[in-house]
Amino acid sequence: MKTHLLVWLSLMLLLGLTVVAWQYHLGFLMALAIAVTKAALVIAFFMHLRKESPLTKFVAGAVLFWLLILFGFTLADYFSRLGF
Amino acid sequence: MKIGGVPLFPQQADTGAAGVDMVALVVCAICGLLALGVLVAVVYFLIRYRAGSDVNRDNPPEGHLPLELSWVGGAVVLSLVMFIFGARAYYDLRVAPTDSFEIEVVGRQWMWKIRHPSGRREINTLHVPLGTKIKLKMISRDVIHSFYLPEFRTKHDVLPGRYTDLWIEPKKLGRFTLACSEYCGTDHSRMKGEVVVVTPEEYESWQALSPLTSVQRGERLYLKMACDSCHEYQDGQVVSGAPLLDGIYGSTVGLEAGGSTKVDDDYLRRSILRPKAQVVAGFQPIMPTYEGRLSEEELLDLIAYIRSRSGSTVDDGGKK
Amino acid sequence: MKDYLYEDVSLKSWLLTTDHKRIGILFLLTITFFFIIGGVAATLMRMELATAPGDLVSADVYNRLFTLHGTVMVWLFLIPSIPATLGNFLLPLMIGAKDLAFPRLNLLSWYVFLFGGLLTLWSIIIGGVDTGWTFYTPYSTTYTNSHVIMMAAGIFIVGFSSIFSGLNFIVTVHSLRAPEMTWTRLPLFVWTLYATSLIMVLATPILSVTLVLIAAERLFGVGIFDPALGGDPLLFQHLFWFYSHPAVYIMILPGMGVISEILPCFARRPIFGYKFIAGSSLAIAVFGFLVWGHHMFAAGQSLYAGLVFSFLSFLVAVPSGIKVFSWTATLYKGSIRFDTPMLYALGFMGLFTIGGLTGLFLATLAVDVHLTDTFFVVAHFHFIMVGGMLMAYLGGLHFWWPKMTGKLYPETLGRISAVLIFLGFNGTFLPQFILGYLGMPRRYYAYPEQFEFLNVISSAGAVLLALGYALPLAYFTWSLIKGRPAGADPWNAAGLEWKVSSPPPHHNFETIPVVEQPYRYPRPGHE
Amino acid sequence: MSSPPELGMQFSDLRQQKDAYRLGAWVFVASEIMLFAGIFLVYLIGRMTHPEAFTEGSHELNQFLGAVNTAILLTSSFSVAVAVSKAEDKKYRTASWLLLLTAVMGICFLGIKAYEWYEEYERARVPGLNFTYEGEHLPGLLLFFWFYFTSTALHAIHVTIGVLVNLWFAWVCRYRAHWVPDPSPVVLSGIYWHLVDLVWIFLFPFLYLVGGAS
Repeated sequence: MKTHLLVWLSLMLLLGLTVVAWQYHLGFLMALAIAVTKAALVIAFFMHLRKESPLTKFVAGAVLFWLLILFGFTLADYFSRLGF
Repeated sequence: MKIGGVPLFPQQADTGAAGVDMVALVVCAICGLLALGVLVAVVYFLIRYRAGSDVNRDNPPEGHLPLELSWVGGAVVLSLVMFIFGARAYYDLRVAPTDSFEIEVVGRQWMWKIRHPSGRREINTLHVPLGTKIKLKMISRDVIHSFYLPEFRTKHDVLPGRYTDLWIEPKKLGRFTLACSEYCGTDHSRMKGEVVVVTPEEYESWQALSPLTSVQRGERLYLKMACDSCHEYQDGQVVSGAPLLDGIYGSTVGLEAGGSTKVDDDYLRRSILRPKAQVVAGFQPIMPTYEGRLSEEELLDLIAYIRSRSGSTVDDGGKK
Repeated sequence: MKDYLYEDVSLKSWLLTTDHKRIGILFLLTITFFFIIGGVAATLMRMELATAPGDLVSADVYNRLFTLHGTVMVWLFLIPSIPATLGNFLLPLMIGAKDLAFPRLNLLSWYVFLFGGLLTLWSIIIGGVDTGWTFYTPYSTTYTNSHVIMMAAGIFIVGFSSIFSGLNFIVTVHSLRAPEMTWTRLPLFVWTLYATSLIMVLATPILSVTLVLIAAERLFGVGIFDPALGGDPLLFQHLFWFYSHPAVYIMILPGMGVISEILPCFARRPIFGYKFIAGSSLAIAVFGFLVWGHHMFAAGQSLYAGLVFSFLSFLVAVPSGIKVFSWTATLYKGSIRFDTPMLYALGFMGLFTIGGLTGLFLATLAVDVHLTDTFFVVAHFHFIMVGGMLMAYLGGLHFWWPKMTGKLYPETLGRISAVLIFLGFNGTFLPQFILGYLGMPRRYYAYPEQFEFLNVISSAGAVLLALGYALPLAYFTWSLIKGRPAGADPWNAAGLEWKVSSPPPHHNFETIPVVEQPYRYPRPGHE
Repeated sequence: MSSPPELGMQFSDLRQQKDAYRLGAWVFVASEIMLFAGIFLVYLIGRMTHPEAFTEGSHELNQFLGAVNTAILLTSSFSVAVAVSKAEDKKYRTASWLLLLTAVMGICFLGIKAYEWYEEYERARVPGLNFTYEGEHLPGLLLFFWFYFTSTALHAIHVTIGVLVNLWFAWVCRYRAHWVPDPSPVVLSGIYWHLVDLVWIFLFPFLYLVGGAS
């Protein structure tokens, strides 16, 4: 309960941070960083990944790996082709 | 070697074709050896160890780490060999030499429209001079097509909305196949034509029968669309806040939104069609869009003209 | 105690069954139906191609035929073929479980599949689709007038069936193994099903998104993939192949698993290199995701992306090589019998080897530029999917038919069908390699005169092939009525599935079975 | 030995069943994440090709309501997390109230979302329905709004399912607690609700905020 409350508070804080950053031109990477932090908090504490079995952690890790493949390779083509 | 009256290897009409065939042969040799090895081993084992034969079957191995690992290692090494051969030839195939002569190709359902630098146009036939490095700059008006020259051992997809290219260097006189190899609708299999390789002299005289060059057509269009009302100076001053076009081609410009880009054909194309997407640093996004107001052919003309103002006659990808 | 087939014979008991074995049978019937439809389309295409000019059907009809053939065969036959039938039937039996982890989800998977499949068929009945199974944009989104949305919806739904099965298999393998069934005792078929499920769960959602985007472009006039509306057609290809290349491994991995079961049984010796075969299945599933760009070497992706994808494509060939090597070594010092399943397995080895090695031509950048989108590619992937997967599927069906039905099929006819299919297949597809190198593009319904001779051979081979497929259909049906009873273990095989009676009882195992090392051949006390 | 009624015949004990459910839920989450990842990838590439149009599109959205909705979802995630831990402690009454609270917050979220959609409809920004725009960023803006509607609609479908599931378990925990002697199903519905939250954590900044205030 106490952990949950703390996590909830930090989530709200991060939400506030995004909105404040938005006032001062929120960059893409900044938005991504905050969102990833929030997601990590939710996954680790609300979804109890921290306390889950190694197998579940492995599943979570696998998704991360596959996301990297999907984004990494596709964006690599775009960056090397269009030079953004 | 022929099969059913057809040669097993298509003719090599391009200077690069022998190289591609060579790589194919290397791969073929490696794969052939591997396949043969497997075949011989399997057949030998099948005969020798058929049920009921009188042979020693003591202690069949259930694994052999060194053998497995050396097989893995061998496979990786062979793969590397094939990769390197293929990659080198691919690089040569894909990257056009900067001094090549440029012909434009516009694909549409279901024909190839071709325009030579002199302005002469043709449909489904491509005349090219022997022994010249030729770069085909290609774009599609509708769906994806693929410009395939089997005797030149090369092809590349022709995309709508973006220039792609293909380069060849004919080494044989004659008529060769041109086909569309990316499925493009009903008459996909009829979207084909011929490449006619002629001597440079013949090509010159053939080309001379043309009204206007693309640069000339582009200049007319440039004036007609009144591009000069913004993109010009007066008394050394920019008239109305538009970048000067002289010398811009091939340079790298900073962008208003941050970052920079190289001014190449695709950038020019985007800037004409959607000028506000990538505004050059220091300018206002005031240029109107020309989306839907210019045909692909007209765009090619305009770009050819803008390039000519930087002294560039071919799309050299901005490498000067 | 009654077996699963006769426990309750009412139609309702079949339609509401949660028994993995019955669901496997339901899938078997359904995909056989789809296979026949896809096969008829293929026959018509080969008939059209027997002569150079387009004289049998019109260009539009031909384009609809190859779309129908590709779509039905890929999504409604090959992808569910081994996993949903043999996999469903055998996975719990092989690991000593009473059922899959989620039996109702399993039944739902079949209904979803049936519904999606019928929707796909409906799109064909109302006029068909002419985009090819690849749905390349902007043709599929802007230019064609055919029923793309309906077909996309059908495949979208079928995708969920795939995801459900994959999820079910993964969980079952992890949590329902019998106590002594350790990972290193797991049958290799289970390993490949596991690897396949990973791909199904992780790749299929991307296909779903892509199909939604296609439908949306057509419905709402948005141009995610259409450059005329500010989109990019290559993005479609990236997304499509992110699913569809790994999907090729959905279509071959389970086949490899079946072969790994059949070979040791008929060579009467333990399999060679168990750990390497098991590991290479996982390696294929992972590496399979890293190579999709090799479908786009001549499509306009960046030069550097091409180099990376080519390199990785060579690496994905290595684990397949490990398997072929280990299978070959499994024959060494065996005592080889040539029953029907073994003939199919040997045919698989030959055809898969050729299919795999010709893949290296296509991984080699410069050669691929010449060969891509030609008949060489057609021949290559048919060697993998038909020469490989279909041979394995039929081999597996012959191997486990006695287990599934309790009946034996006529052995001689079985051997004839295996040989016929092998010969017919080679007759059909070997000439296409040459056609491809000569420069005959794919998806041509009329082609230049000079290619006619090879096309005639190919069409003649297809006749043999069709005969070869008709045979099992006939004698399997016959065996249901007249076949001799099989007994629990007609092949004298190792593996838990052979320890229960044929057909197996409703809940598979009365007590938790005793697990031994896999592939204990020769079977002590049986030889 | 007779097995407890809630044990599926395919499982040998409750622990095994619980593990299977957990793993199943996570694999399902993995699959869902890939689904949304596909849409994000397309969004990213759209943004790269039409940066100005996407920024303009985000300016047209209602940031205030978006932020409120984010706060609601984050809070609901909190309440469901507490509900799950209460259920695990067999405090089903409290859990029931918390699940009900979560469902109510989900409904609020949907209501606000519907109001936003209505706003955009009024401004003629719904592709395929009434999208009209004459300005400079035409193809890009259309793409942006298409993403906006597709991703928020897909998300809203997930929220709706989540609300129904939460209501169901609120009812079960209140009146039929003996159906869930093992709290696994509640845990699973919690995991699903967190997934809904996770997706929104990414959707909100990328649709509404990136590029900064106008």
